[in-house]
Amino acid sequence: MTSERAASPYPDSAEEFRQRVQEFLSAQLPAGWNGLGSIPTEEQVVFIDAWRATLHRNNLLAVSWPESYGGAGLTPLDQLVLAEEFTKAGVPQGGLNDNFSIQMLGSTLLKFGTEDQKQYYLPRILSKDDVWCQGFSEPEAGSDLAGVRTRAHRDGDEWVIEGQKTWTSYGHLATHIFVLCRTDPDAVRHRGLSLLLVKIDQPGVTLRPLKTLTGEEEFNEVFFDGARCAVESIVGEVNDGWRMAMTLLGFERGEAAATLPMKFGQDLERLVQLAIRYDKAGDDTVRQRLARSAEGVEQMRSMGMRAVSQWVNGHEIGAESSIHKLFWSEWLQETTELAMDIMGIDGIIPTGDGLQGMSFPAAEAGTPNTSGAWADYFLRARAATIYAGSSEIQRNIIGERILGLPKDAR
Amino acid sequence: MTSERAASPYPDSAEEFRQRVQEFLSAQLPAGWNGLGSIPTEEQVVFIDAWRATLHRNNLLAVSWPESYGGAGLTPLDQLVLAEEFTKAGVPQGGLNDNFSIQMLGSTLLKFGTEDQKQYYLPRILSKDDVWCQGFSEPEAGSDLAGVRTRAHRDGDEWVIEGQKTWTSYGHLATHIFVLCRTDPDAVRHRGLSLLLVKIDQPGVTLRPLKTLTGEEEFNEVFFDGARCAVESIVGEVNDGWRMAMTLLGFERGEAAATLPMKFGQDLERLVQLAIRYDKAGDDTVRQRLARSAEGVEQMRSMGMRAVSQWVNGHEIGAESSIHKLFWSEWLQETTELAMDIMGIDGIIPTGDGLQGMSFPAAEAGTPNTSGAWADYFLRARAATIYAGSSEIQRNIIGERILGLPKDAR
Amino acid sequence: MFFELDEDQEQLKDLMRSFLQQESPEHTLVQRTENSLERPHDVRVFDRLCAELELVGLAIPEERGGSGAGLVELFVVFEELGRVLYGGPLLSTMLAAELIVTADTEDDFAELLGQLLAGAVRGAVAGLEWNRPSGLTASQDESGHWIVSGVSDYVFDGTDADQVVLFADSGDGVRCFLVDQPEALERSAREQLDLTRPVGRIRFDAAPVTPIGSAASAAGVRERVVAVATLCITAEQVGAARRCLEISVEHAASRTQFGRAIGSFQAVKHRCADSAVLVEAASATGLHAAWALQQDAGQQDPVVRSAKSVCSEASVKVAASTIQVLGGIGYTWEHPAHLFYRRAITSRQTMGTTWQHRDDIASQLFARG
Amino acid sequence: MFFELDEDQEQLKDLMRSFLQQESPEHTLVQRTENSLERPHDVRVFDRLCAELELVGLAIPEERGGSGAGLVELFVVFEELGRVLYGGPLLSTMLAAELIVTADTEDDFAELLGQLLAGAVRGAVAGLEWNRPSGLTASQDESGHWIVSGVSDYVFDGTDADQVVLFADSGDGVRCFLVDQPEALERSAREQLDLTRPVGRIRFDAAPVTPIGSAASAAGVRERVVAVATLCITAEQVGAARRCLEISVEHAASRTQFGRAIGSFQAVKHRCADSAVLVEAASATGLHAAWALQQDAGQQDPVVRSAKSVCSEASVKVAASTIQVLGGIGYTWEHPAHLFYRRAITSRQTMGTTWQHRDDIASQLFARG
Repeated sequence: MTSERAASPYPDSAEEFRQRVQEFLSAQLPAGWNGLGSIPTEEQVVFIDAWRATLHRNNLLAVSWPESYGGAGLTPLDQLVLAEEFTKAGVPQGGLNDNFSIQMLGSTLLKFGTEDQKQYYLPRILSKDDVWCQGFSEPEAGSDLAGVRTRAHRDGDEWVIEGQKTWTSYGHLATHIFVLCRTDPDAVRHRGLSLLLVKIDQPGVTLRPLKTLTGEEEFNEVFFDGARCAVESIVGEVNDGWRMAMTLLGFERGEAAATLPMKFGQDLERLVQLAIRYDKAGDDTVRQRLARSAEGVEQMRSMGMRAVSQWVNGHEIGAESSIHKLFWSEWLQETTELAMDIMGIDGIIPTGDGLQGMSFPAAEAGTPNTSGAWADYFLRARAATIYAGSSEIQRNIIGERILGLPKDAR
Repeated sequence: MTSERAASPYPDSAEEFRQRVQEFLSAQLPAGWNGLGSIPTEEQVVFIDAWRATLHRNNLLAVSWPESYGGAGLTPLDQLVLAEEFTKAGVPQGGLNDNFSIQMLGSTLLKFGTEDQKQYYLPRILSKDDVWCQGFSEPEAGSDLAGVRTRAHRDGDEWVIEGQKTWTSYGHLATHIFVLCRTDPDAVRHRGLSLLLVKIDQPGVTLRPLKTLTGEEEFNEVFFDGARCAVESIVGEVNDGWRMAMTLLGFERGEAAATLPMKFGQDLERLVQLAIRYDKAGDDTVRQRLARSAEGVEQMRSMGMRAVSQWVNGHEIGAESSIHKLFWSEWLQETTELAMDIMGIDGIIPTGDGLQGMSFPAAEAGTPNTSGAWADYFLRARAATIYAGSSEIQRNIIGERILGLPKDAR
Repeated sequence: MFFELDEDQEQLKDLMRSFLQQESPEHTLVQRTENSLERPHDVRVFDRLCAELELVGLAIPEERGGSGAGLVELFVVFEELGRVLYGGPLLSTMLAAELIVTADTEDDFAELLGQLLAGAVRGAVAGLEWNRPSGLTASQDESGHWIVSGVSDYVFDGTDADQVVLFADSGDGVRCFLVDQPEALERSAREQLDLTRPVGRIRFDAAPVTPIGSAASAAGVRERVVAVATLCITAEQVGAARRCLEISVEHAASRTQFGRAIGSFQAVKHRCADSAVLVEAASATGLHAAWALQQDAGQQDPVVRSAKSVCSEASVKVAASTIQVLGGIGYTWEHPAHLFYRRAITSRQTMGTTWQHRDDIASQLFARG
Repeated sequence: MFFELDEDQEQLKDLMRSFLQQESPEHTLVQRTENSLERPHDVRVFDRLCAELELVGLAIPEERGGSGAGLVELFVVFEELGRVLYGGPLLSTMLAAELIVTADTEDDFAELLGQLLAGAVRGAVAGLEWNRPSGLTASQDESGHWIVSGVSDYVFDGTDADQVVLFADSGDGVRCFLVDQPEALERSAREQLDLTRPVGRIRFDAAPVTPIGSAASAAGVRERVVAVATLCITAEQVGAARRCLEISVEHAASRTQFGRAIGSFQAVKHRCADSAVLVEAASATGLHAAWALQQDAGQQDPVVRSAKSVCSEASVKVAASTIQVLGGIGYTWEHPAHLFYRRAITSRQTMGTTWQHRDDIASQLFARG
């Protein structure tokens, strides 16, 4: 830890790869590219499509997959370097649904799928023939995922599915959905669940957009009313779906521990400019809060470095990711609230370009430094302590899995 | 609520009584009296003794008791006025143990005691022949009072007591202790408890001082090893001690809702002077935090006015007292922390007179405005969220009794 | 005794509660907000609030055509209005009437006042700022007629009001005016975070105006109108916070996860308890401010200031907490929680920000100290 | 890869942990603190830390007699020292050695340095302030000998140190000096909130001193010594916070109330979880600061500043939280929780307050922006 040179804590081989990524980016990105955050939502969709195709052509789409299945087979360290450079440049690592298609489902199939499934699904994911979304949360099973009620029963060679899912991101862009459902009605809670692979375009599946409090339609409710899939469209064994689901959710991007703080660092820089614009550089309260925000970035960066070091060295990022989640979600709420206070009356009559695209959880590079964008960001930040495991759930995980405290009484 | 005159929200009769109290105080207090907080701890003990005797002579000691038992028989409104004037003047309403002797035990005996008990104990309390302390908390029964383990069994005409109590304030000044103990070993939790009246000066009772983190010896541990009391030395029925204890603890001084904010208002005034002395009147961070502290006083005052209005009108102050407790304990921690920050390095090398006497929970009028006193106050404030029902317990009470939320799973 | 609502006040509260439950029910709030044609107020509701409940004149003396009630009653009414996020022109019309009653000692504007009290004319007050310049300047043209120029950035009901009164700086201090031709003003609606109360920007370009009241009294009039406006916002904040707490508690008591009502988990229970403390403290402080302002109009600043700062913080925290308790549901457009949150955030910056109020409180502390 | 302790560093940590567990056990901490004769450090422990573990010279280059390890190693050591609230003269002696090594490029003070490294002589550094004037002024008397006057208010081990080095303002900038007759100085112990580390006030009344190193390099020396001192305090804060968290968790897991371990209640569990977040963030930030300072001594301010501010906040919050989790037990003198709290409060004001560090961070942000 003490012997690396000051400029970079990375080994030379990683720096060489970084060089290649930078060259790739400057060759592929349009002149004057300012980051995804700088282009309007509608254009983003077009750009992301084209960019995904570029990545596919250059074999940079599924960086963690082995080359034999069309992946890039990068080492974790190179994945990290790639992610850092993409983040700096403000470009995504794939299409909108690839977090579900490649990262979650693809990785899970690689681990638990049959050879037939791998041969069939993985190429179709890369080619975008299949686009996946997630069918986990339900109206009555939010924090308590083991309480899913959607059920599937066998009918000959098929599973027949009845129930409802919600909070399905980009469901309207997907062709398929992986569905956690109850296949053994007599088993309790997380026993008796299975993970099924279901086509969306069929009579038994209905999608309804779910507007968020900012008025955006990123999410969907998905209704299953006699939807069907073949018996072999299951990941893992029947009634082993809980393990599959936990595996799937566990495929977090290890490099996010490094890239998320980078994005928040960009937020901080915009915020400093905002404070200057609103003539608050001499305002003591703003100075103290801004410094606290900067310390937050520094803390996330340090924790991120520690986490990716472990990840690169082959350790999984475990329950510590709950610490990171809790930290950044609170940081984001505090920091966007500071922005609102800096803007005063302008914050409540926001003008200028808003936050473009979905850019969740953090704003993309190039996000406009307007009251409109900050007000959007401020509102969206309320979701940060709710989605992907609420803060209450995260604190339970930290208390029980990291600190070893006894479970809640039930 | 709208028709009273501006200067006072009190009826004329109360203002006339206030006049009389003020005359009493100016007649009885030494010239140049600056409040209890201004005299050293050792002198306080002497003063309080003498002052208690003065109150006793003037029939102002047990203001809420009926005159037939030696009390003052004041209406709640007059009790309130008296308390306000005493608070302003910085004098106590009785001796150190009278909160236990008069307020708690005396009031409980008036309600549930036999006529014999009232005739015997009440005069002895007033005359200071008997001085009481409290035997409720135990090492293993803090927040969970129903978990007391101290037990008593009958031996002929006597109860024999075995066990340990702790956090007994002023136990070393007391002659007697009321003890909550388990008289039915087979009954669970709060069933099977009794409230016994026990003499301290006997072989089976041992006191050990318990030093607090500030180094003071206000508290005691009390060990019972075959201690005895007569069978009739019981409040209420055998095994009805839980109801007795809850009644006893429920005799809060209703007027404290008004006088505590007055004391905190005095703290605020000292704090303003402190900030001026440390040249922080122009420091924006200090200004904002000080204003927040002032708002806290305003909030406590307003809640206090609401509470005493109800109390004066004959309603008991119920679970709202948990709201007040939670509020002031957090206010006190925040405000004393602000004082520490104002003093900077002086706060960690405190000098000058410290906080005198026990003055809990709030400092007395006349408390020196020194770094020594603030540092003491700051340390003591840590107890505020623990003693007399921790903040966790208060939040449970508010959640369950005021908001009607379901109980914790057990 | 002296700090509980009396029977009449309790009745007024019950009346408001049941009227608004019927006329402005929460379950249609989101839908009404979306329907921009009648967004966000309902003409019929406004008419009934004025004509039947006579709320514009509630705190206006009987000899001027009001009901002669006090600021405590006004607080009670606006607390209930805040509870349903009412955003119609009652506040603006009431403030316009308050301005006229306070400034117009000669009763020169009795007719306009009567129309405002009846709700026949909707009023708005421009140049109404706590602790900031009005943004408007008044001068006399050659013929001696007063004209006003400048921009008033944030006027309650500024776009649609029938009549506009205003405060403007006249060279030697502030003065009160009535705009002669309100239809000729350049007005624009502002898109704001709060979706439930329309505000407008009004540009004055040498707009002819008529003075209301004397130059000598105008500063006092502004102080009064600012204090009353702030008090009403504060009351709304209390009402909204209390309703948010109720929503949280209802959800926590009924929603089950892990086989238990989530309100039995301390994380949720204690969150609700903290909100209850905020609501109780805000409510007591707000009501105390109304009472104190009523008692002693000369000492209005400090208590109203504290109340605004306290209630702003409470309403924002409780609304945010409600979204958290509701979880995903609280993040949907369909649930009104976000409307409460938007209103809370917006009201916090209105009639003096918390920072401004605290800075003033500090100045008073040090001046006294 | 690049941000985990390597094997040697892990070994160093384990060594410190087991040494201190034996020599400075927590269960005797309160008693040792009360025993004012040897309070608060133990001569034998100091001797062993110096002679056996050679910690004074840990981060000093081998060619100057040190072990040549880095600041990460120093951080590891002081984290362990903070864990047991060690308050002996190691820090002050190490800083005195650091001053001499950095300033004394000619090796004029090799003998003194050797004594310090061996722990044979206890050193202290006066005039060591982050971001404030040293409080000391140096001038030359007629014979050209340097003398120092002024008061240094808060000197680690200031009362008992055998030798005193210092920073003083010399007219044209800061310079480093060694006090010629330390036994002649007017020194007094300070009663402080922290009961575990002695500090002293030293009054210099034209005290004769000898310069160490050149005038040109002195500002850089001070920057370095201040940064190292701050880093050590930061490391102590991390260690203390981590230990407080452990104490909380141990108690929460074993203490039962209402028939359950209190750690199964979310109020307690989530409090511990919040402390765990603070500890993890503080530890990562502190270690990162050590690493960054090691890598690039020129860029030391910003990272050390952030780390100090972050770790101060964490250590105070976690110590306060520990008292709350412990309940009544935490409020007793007998339990060491209050010693951790007192140390945390004190360290927060030492080597730059949080307010000062944040103000400087803001200046840097705006200068960069």
